[in-house]
Amino acid sequence: MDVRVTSEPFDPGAEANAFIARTQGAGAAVTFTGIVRSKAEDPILALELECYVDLAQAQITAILAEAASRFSLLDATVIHRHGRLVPGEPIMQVMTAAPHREDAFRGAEFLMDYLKTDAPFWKKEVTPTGERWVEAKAEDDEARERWGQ
Amino acid sequence: MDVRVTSEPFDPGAEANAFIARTQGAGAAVTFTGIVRSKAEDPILALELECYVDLAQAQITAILAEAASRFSLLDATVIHRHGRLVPGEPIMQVMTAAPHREDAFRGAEFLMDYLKTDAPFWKKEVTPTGERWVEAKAEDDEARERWGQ
Amino acid sequence: MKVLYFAWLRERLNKGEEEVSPPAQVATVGDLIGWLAAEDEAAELAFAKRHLIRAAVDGKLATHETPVAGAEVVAFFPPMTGG
Amino acid sequence: MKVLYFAWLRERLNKGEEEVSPPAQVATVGDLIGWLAAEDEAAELAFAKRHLIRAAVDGKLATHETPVAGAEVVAFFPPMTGG
Repeated sequence: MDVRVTSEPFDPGAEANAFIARTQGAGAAVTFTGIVRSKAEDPILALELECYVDLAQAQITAILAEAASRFSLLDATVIHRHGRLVPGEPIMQVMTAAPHREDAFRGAEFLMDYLKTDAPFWKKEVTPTGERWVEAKAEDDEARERWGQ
Repeated sequence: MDVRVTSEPFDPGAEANAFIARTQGAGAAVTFTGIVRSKAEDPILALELECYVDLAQAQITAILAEAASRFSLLDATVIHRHGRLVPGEPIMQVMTAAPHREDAFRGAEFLMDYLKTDAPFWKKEVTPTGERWVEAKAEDDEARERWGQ
Repeated sequence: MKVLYFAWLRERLNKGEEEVSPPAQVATVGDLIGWLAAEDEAAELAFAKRHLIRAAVDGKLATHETPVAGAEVVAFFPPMTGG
Repeated sequence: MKVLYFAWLRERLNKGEEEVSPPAQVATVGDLIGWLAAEDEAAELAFAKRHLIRAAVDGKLATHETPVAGAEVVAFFPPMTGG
């Protein structure tokens, strides 16, 4: 289990390889990478991620432990950046490893749903015409609800 | 869309990075890596994958097209090895990219469920006491059924 | 007691943290919000939509009913948008 | 007509492919299985569990009801275990 809340860039593939290499006995590894997206019809210049670092570290650590026990994960890692990112840059990455694919998938989705609603990051989009805070989505709350309390 | 049926090893992280780099407009990328697993209580020395290469290429190409249209994928790639592999080696990898995470996850799971039941590969485990063909699992058929026809 | 502000709360209040000394009757997170809003016009506006105000007390996520007596750090922020 | 065998079918028959010339009344994949099994004792054993026999005709997955008239390549194999 590893949690890294950082303002530094990371290499998604190198992290995935290191994760797979250090996990013994896995038959399945799932990696989710979140990427800064700029829509053609509504472009952004940058994404600024604000973070309450101490709380983020504590929250993600707790969510990882919960995911590991629910889904029999052999290992799981979350990397989450904060600071200013440009379109195409990786924002965050979740990696899970399990004996079988169902658990690896479920664990990664569970972690993503919880990170969306329970990890103290706030996104601000910098656009050609100004800045705007990204609003929390009702669908993210609903996605989280499906896992129960 | 890319399908690679090969007896050559591949680098999971390098493939994931190349996939992310060539996909414009993605907010979410999911990578599933299947790895040769040897259980402590029932170890294997190697996994031999037999393949009907022409049919595999055709089947995976069709499954990718179906996944892309069902889940609004921006891109998807399947790499699948055949031949003799040792424990810890990557067997195959599925990569999906989409604007949002739900589609990237659903697309990768759909591809995995179809590959398990509809891609012409056959696994033989080489153990210290002999060889045995891996039997198809009823749970894989059930997993595939959930996507309908 | 130290109070932290994040995201648009920080911007609207034009500060990321401050030291406050609420009176003894400020027992919960909700009481603290009410007291801060009553002390300052910018805070009244920033905290206007109470249902959008999330909080953490001493590094743990809290609700508006969570006690703040003896707390060292209370953080206020909008709904989180991580991931 | 070329016939391909994979996995334990290939092992039990001790061959990966062969050329066959079934008579005209062999109309479907199922008929072809029956004819192959009747021709050869090893094939009779290999094909004994019909429900485990999958097939492809000219590079497309087939059922036991799929016609084989005019087919160039028919492949037989057990349930697939890819992924």
